[in-house]
Amino acid sequence: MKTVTVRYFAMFREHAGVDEETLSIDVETAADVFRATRERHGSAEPSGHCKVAINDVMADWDSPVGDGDTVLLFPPVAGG
Amino acid sequence: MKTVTVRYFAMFREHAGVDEETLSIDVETAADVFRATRERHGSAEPSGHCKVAINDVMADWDSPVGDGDTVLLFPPVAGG
Amino acid sequence: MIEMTTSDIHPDDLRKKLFDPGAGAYCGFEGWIRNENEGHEVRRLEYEAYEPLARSEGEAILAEARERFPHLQAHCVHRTGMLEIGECAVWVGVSAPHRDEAFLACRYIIDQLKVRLPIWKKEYYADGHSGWVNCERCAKSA
Amino acid sequence: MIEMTTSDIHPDDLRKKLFDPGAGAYCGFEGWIRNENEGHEVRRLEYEAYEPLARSEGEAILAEARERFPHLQAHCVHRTGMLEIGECAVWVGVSAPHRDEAFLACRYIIDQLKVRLPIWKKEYYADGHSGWVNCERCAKSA
Repeated sequence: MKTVTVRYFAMFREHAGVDEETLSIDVETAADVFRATRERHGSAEPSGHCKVAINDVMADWDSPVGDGDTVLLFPPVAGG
Repeated sequence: MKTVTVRYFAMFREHAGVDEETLSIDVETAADVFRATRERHGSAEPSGHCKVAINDVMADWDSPVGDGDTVLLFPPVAGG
Repeated sequence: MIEMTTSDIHPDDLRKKLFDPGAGAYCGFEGWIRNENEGHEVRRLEYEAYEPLARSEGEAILAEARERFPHLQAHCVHRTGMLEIGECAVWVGVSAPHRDEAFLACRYIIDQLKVRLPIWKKEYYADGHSGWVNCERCAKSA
Repeated sequence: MIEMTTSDIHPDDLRKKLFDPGAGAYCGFEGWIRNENEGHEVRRLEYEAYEPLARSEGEAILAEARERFPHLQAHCVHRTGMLEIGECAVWVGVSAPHRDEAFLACRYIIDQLKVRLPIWKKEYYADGHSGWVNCERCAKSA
């Protein structure tokens, strides 16, 4: 088990009902974190158009997540 | 013979030494006027990149020129 | 440089930063809040950004543009918060020796900003509903 | 509309004329006087226009752009007379529903203006000489 802080943005934040939460979860990658939070909040959102960052650096879904890391979950972006 | 007023612009004006002049010349088309003024002022400028207007309307080199018309001779343009 | 702001964007002041005696061309782009999106009448738009990554990703995009187009000066500003119809949400300005690279660089920057910056917008409709743009599937799962 | 002027061009005031609640994109182009052309150090530029035809040809170009890109608002201003380095010689602004047509229309207009308007520019060089731009053959025949 790892202690991972998850931050939610835009639609994900509204959906989770919190800005961020710290979880004790059994994960290896960013994709594992995404799946865990999806189950936790009952969402069916696929990761395809979403993005992820770990400790304020853009990451891939298969990037490893370590104990104490902060994972940022970004729904599809729409700047400009 | 026709009475034709010719107006010169930019380089053509500097070259002719006048803004405009009225000539009595034997011409059928705008190209004839261009040739006549070229001979008159000793220029070898080809008409390829130049433009012509007759009585303030853009014209082609083979457009007919009538008695009393004003022919405007435009060297290559460079707006902007 | 990229700036994030909650205040009005003033393109005229911003474009002066791009002056360069070797620049013969300036191209500016602005995204304005329009009153309609995909058939819905829009009243206002709320922009949310994750600023640390919006800045670093924005700087990366500007650096890529400068690499592709030498002698480029480029700057952009993105607003966040609530915006009304007609307000400027994003401004991109570039100056370059010639117009071809000015247009291409400006277009490159805005295209990349739109798909890479962690910025989201929520539309508020005339019928009282609201929705996150580009997030139809998210909405369905909510 | 196209304007010909001997005064400073103020893009910020001009772009406000293009506001439209249905416009989501604005693209502006400016031609600035640069200090170099084809290896020559340029000090200033003098623009000469034949205004009656510059106006009618400019209006024709704007009409063509509006035909190609529906819902377009487009305006341009061209200066004449003597201009110094960094001054704005021409401004083109367009607003449109989306950015793709804003960029394409702005580019169409400036490209056409440059080759169709009866406007000429004379460069004054650092070495005291001067020359008409685009008129190498004319110069040779002088």
